[in-house]
Amino acid sequence: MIALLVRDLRLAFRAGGGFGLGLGFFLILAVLVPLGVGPDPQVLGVIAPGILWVGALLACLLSLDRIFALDHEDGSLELLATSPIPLEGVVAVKAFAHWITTGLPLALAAPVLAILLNLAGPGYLTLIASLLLGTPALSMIGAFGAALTVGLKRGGLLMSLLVLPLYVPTLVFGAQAVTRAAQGLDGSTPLLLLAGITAGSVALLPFAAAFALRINLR
Amino acid sequence: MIALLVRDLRLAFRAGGGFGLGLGFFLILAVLVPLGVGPDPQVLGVIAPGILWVGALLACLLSLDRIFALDHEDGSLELLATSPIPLEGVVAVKAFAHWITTGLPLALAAPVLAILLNLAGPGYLTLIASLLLGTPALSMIGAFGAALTVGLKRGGLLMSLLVLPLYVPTLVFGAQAVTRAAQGLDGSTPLLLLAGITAGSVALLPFAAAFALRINLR
Amino acid sequence: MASFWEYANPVKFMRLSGWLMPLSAVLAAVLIVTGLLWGFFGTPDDYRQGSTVKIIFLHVPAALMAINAWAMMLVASLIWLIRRHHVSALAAKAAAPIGATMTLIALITGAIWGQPMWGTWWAWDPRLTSFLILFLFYLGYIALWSAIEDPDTAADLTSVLCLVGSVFAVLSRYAALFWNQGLHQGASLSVAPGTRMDWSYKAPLYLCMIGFGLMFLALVLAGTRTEIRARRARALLTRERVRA
Amino acid sequence: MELRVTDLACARGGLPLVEGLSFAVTSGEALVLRGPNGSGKTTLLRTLAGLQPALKGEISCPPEQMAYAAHADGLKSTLTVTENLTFWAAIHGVRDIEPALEAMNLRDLAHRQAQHLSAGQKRRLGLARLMVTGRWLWVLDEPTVSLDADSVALFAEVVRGHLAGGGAALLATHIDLGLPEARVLDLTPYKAELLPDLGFDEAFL
Amino acid sequence: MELRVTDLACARGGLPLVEGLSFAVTSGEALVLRGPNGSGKTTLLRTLAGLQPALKGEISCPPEQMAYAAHADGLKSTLTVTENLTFWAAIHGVRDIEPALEAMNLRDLAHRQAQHLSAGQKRRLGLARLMVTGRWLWVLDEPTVSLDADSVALFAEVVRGHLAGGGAALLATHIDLGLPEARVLDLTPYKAELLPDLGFDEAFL
Ligand code: HEM
Ligand SMILES: Nc1ncnc2c1ncn2[C@@H]1O[C@H](COP(=O)(O)OP(=O)(O)OP(=O)(O)O)[C@@H](O)[C@H]1O
Ligand SMILES: Nc1ncnc2c1ncn2[C@@H]1O[C@H](COP(=O)(O)OP(=O)(O)OP(=O)(O)O)[C@@H](O)[C@H]1O
Ligand SMILES: [Mg+2]
Ligand SMILES: [Mg+2]
Repeated sequence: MIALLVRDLRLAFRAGGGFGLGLGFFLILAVLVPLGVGPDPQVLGVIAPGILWVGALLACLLSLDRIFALDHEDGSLELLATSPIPLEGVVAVKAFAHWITTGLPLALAAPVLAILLNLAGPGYLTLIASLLLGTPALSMIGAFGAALTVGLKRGGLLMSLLVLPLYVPTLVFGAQAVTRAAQGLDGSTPLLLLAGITAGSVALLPFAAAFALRINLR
Repeated sequence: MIALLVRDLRLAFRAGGGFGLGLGFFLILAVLVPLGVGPDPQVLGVIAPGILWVGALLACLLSLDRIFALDHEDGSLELLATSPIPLEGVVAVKAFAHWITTGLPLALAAPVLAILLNLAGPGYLTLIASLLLGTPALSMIGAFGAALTVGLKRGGLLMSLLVLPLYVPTLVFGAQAVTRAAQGLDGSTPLLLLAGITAGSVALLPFAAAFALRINLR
Repeated sequence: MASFWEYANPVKFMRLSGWLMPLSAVLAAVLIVTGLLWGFFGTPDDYRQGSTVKIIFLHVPAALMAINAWAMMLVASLIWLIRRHHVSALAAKAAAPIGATMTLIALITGAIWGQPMWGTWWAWDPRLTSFLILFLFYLGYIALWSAIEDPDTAADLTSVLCLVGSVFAVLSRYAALFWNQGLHQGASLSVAPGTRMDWSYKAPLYLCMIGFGLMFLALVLAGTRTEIRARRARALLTRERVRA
Repeated sequence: MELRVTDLACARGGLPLVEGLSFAVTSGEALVLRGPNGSGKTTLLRTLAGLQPALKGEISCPPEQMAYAAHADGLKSTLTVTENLTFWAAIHGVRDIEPALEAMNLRDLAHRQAQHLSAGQKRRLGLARLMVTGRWLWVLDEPTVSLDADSVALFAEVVRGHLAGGGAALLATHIDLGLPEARVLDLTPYKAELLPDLGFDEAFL
Repeated sequence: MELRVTDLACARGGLPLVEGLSFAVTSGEALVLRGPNGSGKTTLLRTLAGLQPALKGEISCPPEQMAYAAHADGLKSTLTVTENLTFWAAIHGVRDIEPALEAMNLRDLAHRQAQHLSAGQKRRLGLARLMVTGRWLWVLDEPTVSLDADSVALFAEVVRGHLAGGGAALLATHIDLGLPEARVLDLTPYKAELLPDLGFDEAFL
């Protein structure tokens, strides 16, 4: 299992490995939105929490199809499925690797981009906390979506369509926590709910995803 | 050339072919942004033109790596490069196919999503016009970016980073046109500039892209 | 003794649905037509909302069926996953487009209603929002069915999606409530004291709701019959190809 | 140990391809599957490896005891030869990759990225993976494609070593494997006629 | 017509592989390239097909007269056999794909999607593409990989037909092509030693 994690991380960091894909996208969004919406700091401040969370979510979505698709194309997935590691473990490890290369950097980079979007002062800590709590759920849910669509050529859109509604609660609670904190209100309830979603997904979805993978391989 | 166009369109419309990838993403963004930003119709109305244009741009960006990457993986690109069609023609046709399957549906679907984002009444016509005028430039610029990064595994991020700055003028003029129209002002100057950008890219970029492809193949 | 599961046999199911489907279709047509005519011409205009209120006779039954269709798909998916009855999977497949259409009808009639009432076609009210999300769930489910060629694989995958999706649909509903306490009115037909709606509205509304329920049944049966015929054609073709 | 297959039938895309197949492979033995293109060799091997269900029949040996190598090699093009091999070794709880590198003559290429290998070198690496699985039965689909004569001989040597160590191998191929002593099984006579049991679809008839 | 190669040197990844190579192929002739794995056959064929520049030397025949077939087949997996073939025919201005379907025995598979073909059937389709290019010189990299004996014979027949019609062929392979009459060129003696001319990098020495 550790070998798999190490390999996935190594692949991500190798040239062209897609590390930073999510981060880059996040940055792009934070730059484009002010260009599109206009420079009014008032407006930007109001929409900042929402835009940052939407950006984080899209950044995850984009890097998702890489979780299994590449391994499927070059035949590694079949070999992994016939290896001694249980497929549930493979799914969990791959989702974890995805989180390390996408969710974690996003959470750490978010405060910098929040400055670009003029987020109000009290929101910063909650922003990091909510992303750290919420992105694991995004990776795990995404791994489930990727497992459902792995055999399909260009399953990208289909996966986005499947995963998107599943992401809604995470997005709402995450953005709400930051919005409330930025307004000086208490954001701990949505944070707790966020933690609940993450715990639930991490506990249950690997089984659903492994089931889907097994079906897709045959 | 027509055979190539027909093939690309057919591939896009085949199961899992990625037609609607951009459209789906556009829809997703229009639903997610209010969920993140909050339901206030006032705020939504102000940011609608910007968000819609950013959404269209990202939708193009996402489907871009498909322009050459798939053909490169299965060896078709090498065979096309050794075929009687000039590579410039290949690029132009592929960009056109990308526009038909991405830009055109985006322009047509935008008004519906504009309702979700509460765009002010006078903006609708200009929204369609600006997207129809601007998206061909997005496809053509994108094809150039895709040509630059075609050999690289997971060139996606690199391509986004390369293409993004090239997209900025299109985005700014497009969003400005719609914002002005929504406020009841005259939006024809940015529309004209948009048309200029499109004409320029369509005339010149196929050559640059074909050059990049030739280098990447060797 | 005939058990319920015997109807999971396609042949038995075809026989049963052969008469059940037209029967419920006719009943549904009668009930809906009566309900709508009564509702449109036999009820007084609302003192606040004028005649626009009458769209409720389409809006509410459609909304009801939109949710019930998903519930039915959930049950059918469970039956497929646990007992692997093919008719069950095909019924879930047939129900999805119908449920999606119902959701769309609820959304569109709501929008038509909202324009005079709230002065806008669309508002991000939690109820509307959760219905929009439900619509996305339907789209994803249908898309997954159509993207996979092998029917058993597709049935397995869509069933898992339906299970996981149901959990998240409920979560989304709470999230939407948390997000915005909206404009939309609450449950109007609650049996609790203080019911706000007059019987002159309720009676035709109930007719329409029962009618929509029967219509849903008829459509699902018809859809399932089509799917069964398609599978039969597939089996015959396979047999041909093996012979060839 | 033994792999015993009894009255096996398997299908691809809903179409039965092979039926009534029975054979056995015991320790120290290699069995070569032959048959024209499209006769179902790949399908059969995937079924044995547990990647798809059999239509009917018995397979005595669980997939956990087999090392499967498909048409695709399962290599990561941005990892080096050593990294690729170390990964699969770790997955199977094997420590030492040196014998495998040695046996498939990959020493000189050890630090080359997989994307910079020639077709035959990639294949050699794919085959070296088998040696680090520690599995008893090797199930190989056209293993010697793209290999030159020397590499085919190397491969035959490796297979013989595996057999001598109590292993067994099942190989599908059209070309020479350098293993004249192996038993050959032709799949042609087992081509599926109208199969009496069409699986679930039968219920719809 | 004739392909004449004079004192050719080519490199892969900045490393010279082949040097001092001269040969000629004329109408009606087939030349088989042999050489161990990694000796540069693929690199040489890509250079001839104009996909990468030569280090030095002359190639008399422009890439526009060659039909190149690589390790990968260039098939679209969601298109059917007919659609794939019609596309390449249209690209090369050829109308009729029937002879190609017939020659490679693809009639029965004409409406099957490429992703549902077996390895050998895919290869047959890849080779059928050559017949609709209308090109004079076929440049083929391991064309008979995965083919069974019957298909190899079909392929040999097709190549002979092409030669008889005034064409020529250059084939790299490790295995039997069914073309005993073809001339063979072994690349081993042309292995590049330290090449005197390092190209532009030389300026840095
Ligand atoms: C003044 C305007 C409206 C009134 C009086 C109204 C009334 C109702 C009523 C009575 C129900 C049934 C609730 C139940 O039985 O639980 C309902 C459900 C629903 N309405 Fe409306 N509606 C209005 C506007 C809208 C609009 C504008 C939309 C959407 C664009 C909409 C979408 C829905 C949806 C999706 C449902 C189903 C929700 C559920 O049952 O949970 N409605 N509406
Ligand atoms: N989805 C499908 N529908 C119908 N037939 C299919 C489908 N997928 C594969 N086939 C057919 O199944 C057969 C078995 O293919 P398989 O890959 O097992 O053959 P093989 O013996 O390995 O051939 P090769 O030697 O060419 O690799 C082929 O004839 C192929 O055309
Ligand atoms: N980027 C690179 N850096 C260094 N060496 C490379 C690079 N890319 C390829 N090579 C080497 O170049 C050689 C030539 O490879 P090529 O594919 O031409 O061989 P080949 O004769 O076709 O072999 P095969 O029979 O295995 O297909 C190989 O030894 C390969 O390892
Ligand atoms: Mg095979
Ligand atoms: Mg080669």
